[in-house]
Amino acid sequence: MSGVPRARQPRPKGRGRELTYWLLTRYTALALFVLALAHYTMTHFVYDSSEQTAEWIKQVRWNSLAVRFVDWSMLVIVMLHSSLGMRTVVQDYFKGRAQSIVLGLLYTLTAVLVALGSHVIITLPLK
Amino acid sequence: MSAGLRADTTHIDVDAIVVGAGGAGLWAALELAREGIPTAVLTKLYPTRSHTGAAQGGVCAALGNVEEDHWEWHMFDTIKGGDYLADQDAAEVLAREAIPAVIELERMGLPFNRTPDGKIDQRRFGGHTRNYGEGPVRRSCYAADRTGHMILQTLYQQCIKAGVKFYDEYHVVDLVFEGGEANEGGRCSGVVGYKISDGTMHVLRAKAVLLATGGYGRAWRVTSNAHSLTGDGMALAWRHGVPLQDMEFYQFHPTGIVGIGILLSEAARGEGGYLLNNDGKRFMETYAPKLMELAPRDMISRAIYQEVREGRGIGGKDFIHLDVRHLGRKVIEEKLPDITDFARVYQGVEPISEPVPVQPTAHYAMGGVPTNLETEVLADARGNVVPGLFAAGEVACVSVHGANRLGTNSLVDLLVFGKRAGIRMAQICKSTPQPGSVQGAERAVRDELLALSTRPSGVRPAEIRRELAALMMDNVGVYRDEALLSAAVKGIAKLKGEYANVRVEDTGSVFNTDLLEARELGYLLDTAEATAVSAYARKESRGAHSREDFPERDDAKFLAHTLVWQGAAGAPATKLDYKPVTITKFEPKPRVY
Amino acid sequence: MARGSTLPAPRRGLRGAIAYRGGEGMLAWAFHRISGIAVSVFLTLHVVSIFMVGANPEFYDYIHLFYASVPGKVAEVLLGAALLYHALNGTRIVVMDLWPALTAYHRQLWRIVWITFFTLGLPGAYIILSRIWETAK
Amino acid sequence: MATASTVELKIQRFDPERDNEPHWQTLTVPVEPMDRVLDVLTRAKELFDGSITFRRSCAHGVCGSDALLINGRNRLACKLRVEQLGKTITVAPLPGLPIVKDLVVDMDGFFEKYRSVQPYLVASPVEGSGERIQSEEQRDRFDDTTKCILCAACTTSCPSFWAEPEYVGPAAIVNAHRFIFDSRDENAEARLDILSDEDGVWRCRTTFNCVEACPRGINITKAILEVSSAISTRE
Ligand SMILES: Cc1cc2nc3c(=O)[nH]c(=O)nc-3n(C[C@H](O)[C@H](O)[C@H](O)COP(=O)(O)OP(=O)(O)OC[C@H]3O[C@@H](n4cnc5c(N)ncnc54)[C@H](O)[C@@H]3O)c2cc1C
Ligand code: HEM
Ligand code: SF4
Ligand code: F3S
Ligand code: FES
Repeated sequence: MSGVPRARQPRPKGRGRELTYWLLTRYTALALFVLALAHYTMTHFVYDSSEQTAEWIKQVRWNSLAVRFVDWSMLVIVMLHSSLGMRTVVQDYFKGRAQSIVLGLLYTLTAVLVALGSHVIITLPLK
Repeated sequence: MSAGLRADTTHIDVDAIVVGAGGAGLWAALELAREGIPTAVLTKLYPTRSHTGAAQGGVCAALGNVEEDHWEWHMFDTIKGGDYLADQDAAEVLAREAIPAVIELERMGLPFNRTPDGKIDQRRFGGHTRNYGEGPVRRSCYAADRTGHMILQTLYQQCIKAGVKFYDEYHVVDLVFEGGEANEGGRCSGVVGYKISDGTMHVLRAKAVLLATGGYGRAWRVTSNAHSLTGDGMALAWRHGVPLQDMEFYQFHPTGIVGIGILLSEAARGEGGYLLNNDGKRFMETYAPKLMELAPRDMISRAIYQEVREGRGIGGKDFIHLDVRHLGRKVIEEKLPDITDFARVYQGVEPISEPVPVQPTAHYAMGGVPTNLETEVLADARGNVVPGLFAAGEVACVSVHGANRLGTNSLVDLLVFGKRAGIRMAQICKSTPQPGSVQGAERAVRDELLALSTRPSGVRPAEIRRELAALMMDNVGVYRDEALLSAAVKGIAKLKGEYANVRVEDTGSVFNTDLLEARELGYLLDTAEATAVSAYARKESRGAHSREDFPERDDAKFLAHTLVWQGAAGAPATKLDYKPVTITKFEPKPRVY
Repeated sequence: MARGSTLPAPRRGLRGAIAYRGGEGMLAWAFHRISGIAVSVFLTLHVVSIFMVGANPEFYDYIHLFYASVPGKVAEVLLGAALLYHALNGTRIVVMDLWPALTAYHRQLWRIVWITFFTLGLPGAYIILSRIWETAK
Repeated sequence: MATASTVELKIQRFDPERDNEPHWQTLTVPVEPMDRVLDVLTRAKELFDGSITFRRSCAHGVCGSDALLINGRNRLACKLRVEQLGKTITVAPLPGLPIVKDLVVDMDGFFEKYRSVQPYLVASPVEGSGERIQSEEQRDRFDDTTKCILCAACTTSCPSFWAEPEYVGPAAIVNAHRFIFDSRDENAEARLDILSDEDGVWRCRTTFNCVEACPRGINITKAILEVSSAISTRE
């Protein structure tokens, strides 16, 4: 945009932050379009979901570092996306203190889930 | 306390008061803000709801951006269009100052349509000609067909920027005078405002009060005017002894939507639209062979009536066709989008493939509160001013429009004289002491409002309003004569008698529109009376005032402005006076196009 | 206008959304939100259960028996439907973000979402549901 | 079409001096062929109950006074023909704003938001006596958003606004857009800053209710997304 800004008002709280969230939602969405749909296709069409036992995951699927890396990226991306999405939902339907509490819960849950997921992907020994 | 009012009254002191936030009021407020004058703008509507926003066509200024043009030509057209009743010094100011006013609007951000080289584009408009009447000229500056909307928005935006103080949805119900009424040498020292949202009274005191309340088209049944155009400023001034000038000159716009009066702008004809009678003939050939559809409005309205009378209305009925089909879809949709939309929404007619049925609609008051070139309100025919009181816009009569206003010249009027009002008021505010405070200034109007809602029984205002509108339409319309007008004067007197007994149903104090509409009906009755009385007395035909019993213009007797005063204590108006027309450059000639 | 607390609360939030007769755009949004929430809820359970692959494989296998059941297959299809709609409509949103002029065709884009949804979704649902008969054999 | 027909008019009533909650009133009102909802409301007020309260002025869709929730959608009462609605007409105030009385809502907050985006041209003074030069294309760039009449139909139809009344809303964004994309304006940065606030453009969920409600046919969502992308692509 051209020119010198004038008559600027002291303001915007959180300038830039909302933009970042907005962009992140979109970038992660595009990544998920590939990752999540591919993931669903793999787990539900290529293989039968009911056949994918814990043993099978250990022996076959996660027996490759590359697959583990892809799955872990997906975990991070989807958690980012869904927590940003749920944040909007929470902001819309909870107000005031309730909103802060529910948002707190949401972020905690997100952190816990990322931790759990990462833990299993990293610590499970390669066969 | 209820009954439409609350007991408490708020007192506010400012330097200047602007009543009305249409184009005229806003520009005045802007000038006052620039001069740093503490100003209050009171408006019964949110400013952006003012009827200036409805103006479609454009605003004329001899910029000469697309072809040769001179302000002298514009001045001449204005005077000739006004059938030589316009004051020529005023018309000169109008035509000259239109140019810087339009440029200034552009600089304020108004999105004018542009020429290929990026200047303000201009198009033709009725009655605007090159070289003193040789043929149409491109003089109207426009922003699609929402020029008025853009003027209103742009001025309001600049007022926000300048920090103008608005009192939105305050209905001004009275003017305050000190030292007697206007006809007794009194000075206007403030206004009484009624806050619509809670029914409280506010007395504002100031050194200068501007009336910019617009017109009173709602006195007629078929009108292009907003419901809120009820002549408030004119009636309030009249009640305080200010005369009203040239009220018999009320313009009927030729192309209103049949039945409801919504306006299809002259831009449709400016772009090349035809008017057709039942035989499919461009009947303006008979009446104005040179300008055809771009002849002034009064002529076209009369031509339509004539066609209808002689049985050439569409299907023998009382309307004719506006035809734009030959302009093609592109021009219609791009240059005339609003008009196209109106025809589709309100008539179910598709202008691209069908002609649009139209009839004349009550549109614009050439008359109003008399002022001098500085917008100071005049108390009499000798030019004595009413101290502290100003008027600009449609409410005022300077007079630039004479007996008939040319298209676009009203917007020019708002800009030029709205600005002048602000400048003059700022000067007055700087050189005048604050008037004394008047105790109980709101008492009289409070009693009147209370009476409306506390009478044990009475007539509904709606019935009187309907009768008045019909009476004005039938008797004080495009064609008039002695019998019609004397019936109108009597009819209005009878309605005024009934009005003394109206009773509103809503007795609440929050947003009581029932009460305010009843109050507005009172204003309409006053302006209608002034119109009928002035029309009855003018025994000639000139501009928009067409007497069948006196079909000729009579310069010997009537090259003069009418002034009419309100009758004392509710009696009918009988005091009239005439004031000579100022003639500077152009001697009156027969008006042919 | 400080009007105090005597005024009735304006219709807001969910109640407003349900009463208003929105068009396709509002439906598209409502579905997007519902599907997003649904997938998020599933995701939470999904991550917890995957964690069990390391922590408690028996428990993981026990939970996963559900996938073999008939309700399990139906739930799988519903999950797929939610994800597919959300993904397609999400793409519609991103496309409009990138080319705002396409907002003029938001209805057409939504129609494309549904066409794609059914062309991909119906065969997919068939494949998953058909396993019910296969395992029954 | 039959002339002597009637409609059932269901009006949401609320008198702050009497009622605690809004309630409904149903009236059978005579209608004429080309009647609009505003005509029906006016007739109901004139014939049956003078206390029925609503705003109106121009009566032809250019002033923005009478945006109302009519049969579940935000519409201008003066621009909606009765024959488009069927036998029952349900009229309520614009959703999401405090009710003053009957169909009248408190618009102060709405205008406050409008003012918050600095809706006025900010430009350095020009030299000479002429106008600024602007090409036809440059003017076309923001033509659509100059049409706004500030009726509030859009903002009050927006689910994000109902959910978060602090959301600046489509109408304010439209009016910011009108200046951000005006080649003559020099204040775009400040407006973009304001609109990148958490209650700015990001609250839009592309619901298109605003576009459907807009009596001026403005493509509001497009304007909003153009602002979003102007914010996200600036240096
Ligand atoms: C449909 C239509 C189209 C038109 N097209 C054109 C055109 O193309 N070109 C042209 O030159 N002219 C045109 N005109 C004429 C022109 O628009 C008007 O004459 C002009 O806009 C009047 O402006 P104003 O500032 O005097 O008053 P308005 O814009 O009418 O404003 C009146 C103001 O006064 C306020 N007010 C009134 N009474 C009170 C009260 N009692 N207390 C407080 N406030 C009050 C109102 O709230 C409002 O703000 C058109 C008119 C109409 C009706
Ligand atoms: C598969 C590809 C996906 C795409 C293309 C996608 C796209 C999007 C987009 C663009 C938004 C923003 C909508 C807006 O701002 O109006 C969004 C919101 C959301 N997404 Fe996704 N998403 C995808 C997957 C997921 C997944 C896997 C989840 C859950 C785990 C999810 C949960 C959400 C939630 C909860 C929202 C918020 C909804 C709302 O605000 O109404 N999304 N998605
Ligand atoms: S954008 Fe349209 S709906 Fe919104 S306020 Fe402006 S005119 Fe009304
Ligand atoms: S309705 Fe609201 S969500 Fe966006 S598209 Fe319009 S602003
Ligand atoms: S009354 Fe002006 S928009 Fe309806």
